[in-house]
Amino acid sequence: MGIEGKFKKNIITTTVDYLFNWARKSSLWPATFGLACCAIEMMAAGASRWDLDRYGVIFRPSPRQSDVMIVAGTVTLKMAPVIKRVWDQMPDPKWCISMGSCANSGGPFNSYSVLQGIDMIIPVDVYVPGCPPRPEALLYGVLRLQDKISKMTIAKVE
Amino acid sequence: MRMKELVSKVLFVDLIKGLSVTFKSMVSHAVTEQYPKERSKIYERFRGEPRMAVDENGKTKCIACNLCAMNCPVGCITVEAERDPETKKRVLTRYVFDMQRCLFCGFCEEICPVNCIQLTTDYEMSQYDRKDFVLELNELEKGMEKIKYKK
Amino acid sequence: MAEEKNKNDSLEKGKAPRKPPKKEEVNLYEEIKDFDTFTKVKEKFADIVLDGKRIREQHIFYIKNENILDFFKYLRDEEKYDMLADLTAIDYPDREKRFAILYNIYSFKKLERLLVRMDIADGEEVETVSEIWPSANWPEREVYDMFGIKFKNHPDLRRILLPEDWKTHPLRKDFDVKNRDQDWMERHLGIREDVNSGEVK
Amino acid sequence: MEFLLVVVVKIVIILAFISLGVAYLTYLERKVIGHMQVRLGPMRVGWHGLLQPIADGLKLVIKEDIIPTQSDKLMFILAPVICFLHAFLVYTFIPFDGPKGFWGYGGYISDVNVGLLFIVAIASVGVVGIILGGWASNSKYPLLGSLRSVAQLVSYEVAMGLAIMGPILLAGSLSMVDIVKAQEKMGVWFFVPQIVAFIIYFICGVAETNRAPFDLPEAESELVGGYHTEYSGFRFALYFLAEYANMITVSAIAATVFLGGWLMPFPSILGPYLSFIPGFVWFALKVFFFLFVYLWIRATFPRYRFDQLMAIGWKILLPLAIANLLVTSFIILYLKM
Repeated sequence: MGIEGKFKKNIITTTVDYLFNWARKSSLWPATFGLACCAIEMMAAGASRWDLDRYGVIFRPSPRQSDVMIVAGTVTLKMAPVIKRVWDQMPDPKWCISMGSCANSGGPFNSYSVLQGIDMIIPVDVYVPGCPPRPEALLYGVLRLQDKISKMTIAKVE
Repeated sequence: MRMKELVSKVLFVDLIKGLSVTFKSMVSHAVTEQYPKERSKIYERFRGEPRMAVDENGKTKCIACNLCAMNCPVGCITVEAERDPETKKRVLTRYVFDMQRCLFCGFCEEICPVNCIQLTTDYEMSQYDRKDFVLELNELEKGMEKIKYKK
Repeated sequence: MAEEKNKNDSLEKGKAPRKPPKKEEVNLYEEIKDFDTFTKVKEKFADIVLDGKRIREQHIFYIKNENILDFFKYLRDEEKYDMLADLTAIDYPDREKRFAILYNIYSFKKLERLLVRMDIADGEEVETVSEIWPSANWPEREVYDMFGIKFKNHPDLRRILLPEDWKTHPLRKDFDVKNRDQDWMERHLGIREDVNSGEVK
Repeated sequence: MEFLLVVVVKIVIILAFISLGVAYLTYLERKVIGHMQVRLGPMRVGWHGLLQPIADGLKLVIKEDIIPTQSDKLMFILAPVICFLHAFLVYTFIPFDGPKGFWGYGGYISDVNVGLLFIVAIASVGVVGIILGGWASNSKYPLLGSLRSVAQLVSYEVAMGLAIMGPILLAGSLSMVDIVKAQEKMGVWFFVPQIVAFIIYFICGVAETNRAPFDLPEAESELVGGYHTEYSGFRFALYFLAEYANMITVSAIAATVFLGGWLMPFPSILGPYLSFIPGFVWFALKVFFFLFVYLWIRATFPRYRFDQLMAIGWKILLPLAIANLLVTSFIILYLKM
């Protein structure tokens, strides 16, 4: 936006913050990015029983139109550059949810071909543990992310 | 037969059948659970957040036998113990459960001879930082700090 | 090296390294009898076919790495083994001929399975069978990827599972399974792990 | 002076209503399709998710706007604007109400004697935006998406144009208002005598607006996002709005040409009881019906293969439309003789 960090905290910035953060957290569009078994659980969260659409979360095919990246599953070293590229293609402000033990830390695969945690290459906002996490656990992660977003500000951080 | 097919094609019979199916499901009741408001029943054998049980005096039940650490397929449990010179028993000095790599396989729970470590049915474990997943004994006894969303 | 370290770890934690209970060794291998293909093959390719065994009603032919194309062509055309079900390799780091390549072939005419096993040394090249059975193309690439065995005249011998500029061959026994290729990671991801502590630089 | 003021006020009102309608059409889509998939759709943003489109829109506007370095920048910026502009320009000629509607000011911005032709022409210019957007992105998937879009547009535009020739023949005019008036005079809406044309028009309309089951230009499973893959932020929002505005356009034309526009159904029976309802309400109801059918179809049918799409367009719809036109004109000639 170009106005971040230029003003001190006052009534206008807090109001604008509230409005912007409300809009941002109410329409989190994740990039469709399933890597392994956690993706099945992610799909379940998007399907009828848990229905991510209730939160305004709809999966977008293109990273250019998405705000949050749900890294669901084992990140192999061969796939890691692709994830980094998809992450770089996403427009700011963007967030990342790391879903499942494999994406958090490599999980059981402490081996030659698996990246030990997605936070080595991209910044992660919310870690959702589980192997795989229940759909509710992912929804809880989304709620935690919404909490985090609602604390964002365009004012100067002191 | 071909005449019948043609007629049904011209009159969009199949398409109308399909449309009626979707319309019926539209007016039927949705199966969605509104998660923070309503929670589906979690079955007892679901394996979620780890917890260490305490006895009636509030002391840990753990006897530091190290079985859970040996049985863990990913090695996420660390048990440190000392031998008490008087009673000749092993006393737990430090117990760390690193939940980052945990598979929630339940082997530690199964092998525990005193039913100390348990995997509860709690699944809300998301954190902002990876360090929060390394749980010490007191955190394991209390349970992780978490926000309960109501609505 | 890695094993030693693990041993030390377990001793420190007060664990005793466990030994598996000893089993009585049973020799499951039998001599082949009444197997028509074997007698024919033994006659025709006497210089290639070294031996034949039978294990759990499964025939194994042991062959040498010479003119194997004729041998396999004969198996396919005359003996009607028309499908290559699998092609894989085994690594025995102590042996002089280090790798064993296994051809698992199947006949839909006879409903019979046949294993052909070939021992080769490190660095030895093997003739590709992908012209005889096209399904050998990818398994051969996989064997090349995982063991570093090169196949002569293969139409497209690239790595199939690992990235193309990967250096090591992970299914060799002397490869440390936790050894992530740090140079590759630095080149493609811009990170470098500390091998001991696992921290990222 | 008063005339100018009236027109400006009408433009503002119609623009505001259409923009809001387009935004809430996305909400309607998510709700309707959600319920068809036995889930709920947006629930948590406002009461039953009613503020969802506003949140989406605001978020898209304050999002970073990416222009790829390898793209043709001028075209990249221009393309969504073209698409958006032409989608909204069409509403100039659509009669929301009769000449006596809008409390005597006339329920349309302007009524020209080539209205329908102009609408069809303008609606087809919108595709230039899609082509330019796909081409200017300088990326594989948008290019493929826009190519498909062109092929689809070319093959369906013809059948669509021929399909609306039937009602034009019956009405004897290209003016949207006159077509509705002809239906009033005839006593029967044109979808009854022109049922074939009506069905062809609707199928072509679905294809024309790139909606399921003809959404090949933006097939997510094959082409990422089709022509708008590289667009982010409010440029994507413009494309998004244009697509939904096109849906409303097609529905509005269908309602006007085939379903009697602002006319009341069964005026002889219902007339005495329901005459207090203004015409634009009937019009809105008809448009809403078409939009609902759009969403209904999207929730029901899978996507066509590309060759199937072409086969339907050229082998079935086009000959049928021509036959319909011929039969209609012969009957009219016979009646006149």
